[in-house]
Amino acid sequence: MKLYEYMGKELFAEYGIPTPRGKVASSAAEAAAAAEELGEVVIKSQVLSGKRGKSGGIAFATGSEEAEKEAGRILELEVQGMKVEKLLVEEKLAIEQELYLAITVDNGARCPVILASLDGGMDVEEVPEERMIRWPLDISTGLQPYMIREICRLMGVSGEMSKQMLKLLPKLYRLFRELDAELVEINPLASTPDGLVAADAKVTIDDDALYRHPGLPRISEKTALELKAEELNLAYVELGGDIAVMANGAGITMATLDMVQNFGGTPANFLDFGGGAGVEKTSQALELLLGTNPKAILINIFGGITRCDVVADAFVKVKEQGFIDVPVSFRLVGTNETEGRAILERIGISAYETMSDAVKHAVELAREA
Amino acid sequence: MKLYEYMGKELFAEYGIPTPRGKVASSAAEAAAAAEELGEVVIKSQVLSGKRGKSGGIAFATGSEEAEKEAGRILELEVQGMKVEKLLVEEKLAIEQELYLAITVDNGARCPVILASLDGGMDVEEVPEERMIRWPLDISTGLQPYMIREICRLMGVSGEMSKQMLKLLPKLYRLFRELDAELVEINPLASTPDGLVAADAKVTIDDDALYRHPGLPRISEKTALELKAEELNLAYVELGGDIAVMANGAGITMATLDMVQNFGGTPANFLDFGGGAGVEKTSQALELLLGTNPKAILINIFGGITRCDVVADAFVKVKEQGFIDVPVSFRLVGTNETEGRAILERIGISAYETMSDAVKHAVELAREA
Amino acid sequence: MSIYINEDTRVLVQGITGNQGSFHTAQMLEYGTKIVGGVSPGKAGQQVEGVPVFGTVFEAVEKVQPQASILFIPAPFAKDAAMEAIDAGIKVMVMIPEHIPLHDAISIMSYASLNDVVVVGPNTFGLVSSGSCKIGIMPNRYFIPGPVGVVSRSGTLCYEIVGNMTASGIGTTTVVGLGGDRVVGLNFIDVLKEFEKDDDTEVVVMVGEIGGSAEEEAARFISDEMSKPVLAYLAGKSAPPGKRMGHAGAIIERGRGTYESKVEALNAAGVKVAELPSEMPDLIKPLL
Amino acid sequence: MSIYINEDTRVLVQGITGNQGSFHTAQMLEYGTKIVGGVSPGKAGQQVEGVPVFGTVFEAVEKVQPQASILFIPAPFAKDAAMEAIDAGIKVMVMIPEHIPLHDAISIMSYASLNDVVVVGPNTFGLVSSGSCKIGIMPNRYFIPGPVGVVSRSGTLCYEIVGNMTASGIGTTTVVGLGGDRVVGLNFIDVLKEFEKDDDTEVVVMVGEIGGSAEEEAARFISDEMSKPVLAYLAGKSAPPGKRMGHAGAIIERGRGTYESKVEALNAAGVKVAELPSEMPDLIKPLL
Repeated sequence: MKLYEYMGKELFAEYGIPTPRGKVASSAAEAAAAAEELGEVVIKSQVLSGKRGKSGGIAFATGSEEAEKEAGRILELEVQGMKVEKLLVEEKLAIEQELYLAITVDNGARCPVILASLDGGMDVEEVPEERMIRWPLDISTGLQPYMIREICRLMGVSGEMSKQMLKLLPKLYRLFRELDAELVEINPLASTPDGLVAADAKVTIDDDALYRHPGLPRISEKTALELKAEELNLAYVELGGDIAVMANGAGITMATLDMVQNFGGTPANFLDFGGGAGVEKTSQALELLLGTNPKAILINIFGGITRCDVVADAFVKVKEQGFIDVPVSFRLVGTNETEGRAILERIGISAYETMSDAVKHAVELAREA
Repeated sequence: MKLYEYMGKELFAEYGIPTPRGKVASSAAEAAAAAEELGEVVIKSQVLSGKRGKSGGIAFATGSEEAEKEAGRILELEVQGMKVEKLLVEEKLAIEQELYLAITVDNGARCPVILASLDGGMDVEEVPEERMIRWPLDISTGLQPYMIREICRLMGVSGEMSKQMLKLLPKLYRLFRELDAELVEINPLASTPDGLVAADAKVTIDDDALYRHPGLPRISEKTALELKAEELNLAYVELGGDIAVMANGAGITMATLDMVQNFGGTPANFLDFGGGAGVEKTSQALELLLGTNPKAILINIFGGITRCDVVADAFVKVKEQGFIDVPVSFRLVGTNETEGRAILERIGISAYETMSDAVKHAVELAREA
Repeated sequence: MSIYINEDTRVLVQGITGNQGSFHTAQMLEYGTKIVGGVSPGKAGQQVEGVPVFGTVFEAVEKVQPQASILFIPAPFAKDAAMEAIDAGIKVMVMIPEHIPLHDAISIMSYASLNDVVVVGPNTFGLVSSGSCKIGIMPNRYFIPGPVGVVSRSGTLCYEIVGNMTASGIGTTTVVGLGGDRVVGLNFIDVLKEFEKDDDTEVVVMVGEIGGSAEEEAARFISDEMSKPVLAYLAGKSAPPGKRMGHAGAIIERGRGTYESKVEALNAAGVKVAELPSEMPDLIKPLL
Repeated sequence: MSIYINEDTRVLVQGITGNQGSFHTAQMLEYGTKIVGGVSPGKAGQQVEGVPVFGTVFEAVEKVQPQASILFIPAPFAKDAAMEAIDAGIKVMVMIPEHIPLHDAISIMSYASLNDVVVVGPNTFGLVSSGSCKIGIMPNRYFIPGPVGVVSRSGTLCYEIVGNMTASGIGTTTVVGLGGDRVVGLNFIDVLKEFEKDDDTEVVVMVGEIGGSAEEEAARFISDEMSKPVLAYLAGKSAPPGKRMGHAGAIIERGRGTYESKVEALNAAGVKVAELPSEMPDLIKPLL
């Protein structure tokens, strides 16, 4: 779960990481009031995209009049397809140097990694490897002061700035660990006459650990249907085609979509209803499928932890309630396959044995519709 | 640093470990008031000795009158040579079973160890080995719930009691770690109809880590001179003899005492003024030595990190101020020995080369005095 | 010969009294797996499918000496159960649960690697030494002995491919599901190494997907160290970039881990990549 | 042959710019120790006694490849410095500081044993391979080469005994100070094992004290595993029970660790215990 910049900065402030003075504004008037108080300000659209600057979503202003005008303009913007609903109005920092600092997880090494560079800012992805310090951390040892001293040396940071890093980095690591973050990123970490200040904040919390953090806000980038899917704990993405696809397992769902395209069809969605779903969850997944008004439905079940009879049962129940009015191509093999097939036969559906046959049939059904 | 029971219980309460309802009393009247409120009570002398029960320092009372009488009696007691200044007046628990639970450090294994037994109470030291569960902990892994389940199984604890252990033990471990404890001990851990309750509390904090815990009280079992030594960061113990002994290093100080006894003398004290002491600390140590009014002083210096010239210098300074009016036997070898000897020569003292000669001379001096 | 496990491997089921635990205990027993015990705190003394239930892994280790363990434990408690298994001396651990918090997974992997424990998963279907020992949740009938080693990032897709192979009469030596989470135990290279050493394995099939760089790294290893032929299938060719698709590992980051980059790397290492899962048997046959 | 260190050991001094650090750097250089660098955060680029100072241990390892390290670091910062040395690849670490918090010592030992690092101390005078390499703070002139290995729990008392030996013309192979704290790295048995293997060591002298059970455990090891003659001196015969005497290890707990129990255990293992430090040379001579 990505957090908005202003939320990230609230967390930073809670953990004692220096942030600029600032206010959240939802209207041009609020932005003007903030600028009145703060003087020279930067006004930043609060969206989850990384390309705010290039999309015109960031502006500088002096005085409340200019702030009001710029805020009004930004509140009309869509940044990478996302409407701007909030602004962060902050004092303009006297930035002497832009550093980069982040903690994330190195999947391959299976551990947290600190990324740090003297060359922060917009083009941080282009920083040459030797100037981007990577420091893997063993969580049982944690982040120790000596590591920060060495990171500073490798970065080329010394004196007062290294003293500030010694204070700042443990706080950032504590936030990363305590809040189950996947990513905490400060870019730029601004070196100012008053010391290091987090000029931006990107914090991503692990969705699977949200239950441990009831105090955190819940933020979503999803469409209404995707949100409903999330409520149902289903992995769902809209894709815009006309064949609604449902399968059990992310890999086979992707492979099903690939095969639909391979045979000339266009998938309406990605819907992985996971392993071991019961009747209720399966029904809910089916109802979700119908939300995109597809021309055909393709159900691809290879039962392992998922039982074929449960899926067939759920399908029959939803069908009998009259919800399913588009043709269906069903593939059903695996755990309790015989029972599942028998259930479908009762309402006149004979399931395919192979994925290819089922996908081909679905593409035909959509073409004929 | 040992904490009084009531302090340990205050910490327990802070960490969410159940303790009996109770009040601290400094007078019989206060004890009576507490009993008025608590009903049937136990009155416990707050001393640092473990033998309170056997010394009459614990009493039960029903009603404020009896409480006042017993409290008055206990406040007159000396428990193992320590005056009783405070009482803890607590509700009498309905104890069904007395368990034992402690966390301390296993020096040999270099790690914390949990000690747990179903057979707590007065005779816990006699519990057979197989009924006293020892669970060593790697601090990088910490205390995990599964360990507690296994400890419970080994103890023979199950059901509701094991659920309570799962809640209680992590709190005790957190206290142990966060407060730099050398020992946290609950004996007995009382099983009552309301669950497990810490009927007693022994908490010892690592002296060397006290600087990290400015919020903790400072408690001392020491005599006035020992307290002064502590202030000066010197290891000092009074022993009652007539030869004041000072050496650098605990081992050699002990060996010096051993040798004094071996040659028929009686040491007045143990004073290890440590390695690398400067002039000021050495002077203070010398002044401390005179506090026991010895018949002779024995100074045994084998300079390593300690420099002979520094010790000689300090000695001369104190001597010249006229404080040292008893005869001195000096042994001085090691780092900067030549310089040290020269300094002593100037006031007419020729230091011995060997420890044996110096000790023999000191014993003679004391005998002649 | 076999890798990681064999017909003598003594298996423990953690969370045996739950729905999934008891169902798959029956399935594994039917497959022939030597299940020697189960664990379920507070239910010591019970039996599930004739298997004795213990209160802790330590107790099970003391009484029935398991070497491997499979976890059917809800995500919030999986870390504790995994660390218990490691601490108690289990040497191969299969973690079925999904949605284990990332930081918990990191803790588990750190502790496992310290103790030289092989971790399969989490969010895996497990692993099976075909015909002798299944520690997982995959449907029994598709996993028949044969000369092909299979290692997969995804579950059902792997059944699909192994199912196609089985239908064509091609069996497997060992099938390993790496697990779909961001942080998992075994990776492609670990398993490829074992297959390279395993005398019974003649051909290796990799089932990958978009996201991450595991397939690219495997390609480098194959090109440098593997003498046996390797085939692959990759899911996600049609996936729109940047959308999250259930597996955290399927997020395409910074242009790395695309379908194209993986195919290119694998082809360069001499690995043929099947366009459809159903093509796999025909690609395998000429290599046997 | 020698144990732990030898004339080629490259030594780093952590905290080299402090009073003790610079003084003992000079002393060690005078003894012949190969000091290749020092560390003092914020003072990189300086020199102490001609030795280059680096900002971190990692930098020192990169530039001058030390194998051993000696710490002159105030207690509150000792844990960090020790962990840095271990992480940076130092293999023998001598910890001079006293008053290191107990929980810090535990952390250090746990991390050191994970990384197979030999820790001498804390609260030790160090160790010396006589005549070739001194990593410690003991006075140079008493440590001359010879056939006796010495291992001691206390510092100055060890100088006393070695000084007596030196005065009688008896030199040492290696002298190891275990350190006076409750939790230390090397123990008697670790060092006895090395002396048993060391061809140059003919006799071993143990200097123990009351408290703890290290001497009793050593006695068992000597009786079971040692072929070389071992002699001992124990401090604390006259100590009143239960009083704390500077060394936490010298607290007599529950009647264990008394002077009598140690003498008895050692005698039973064939170890002669000297009554006075000055008797040691006469006990050694017949054994050479």
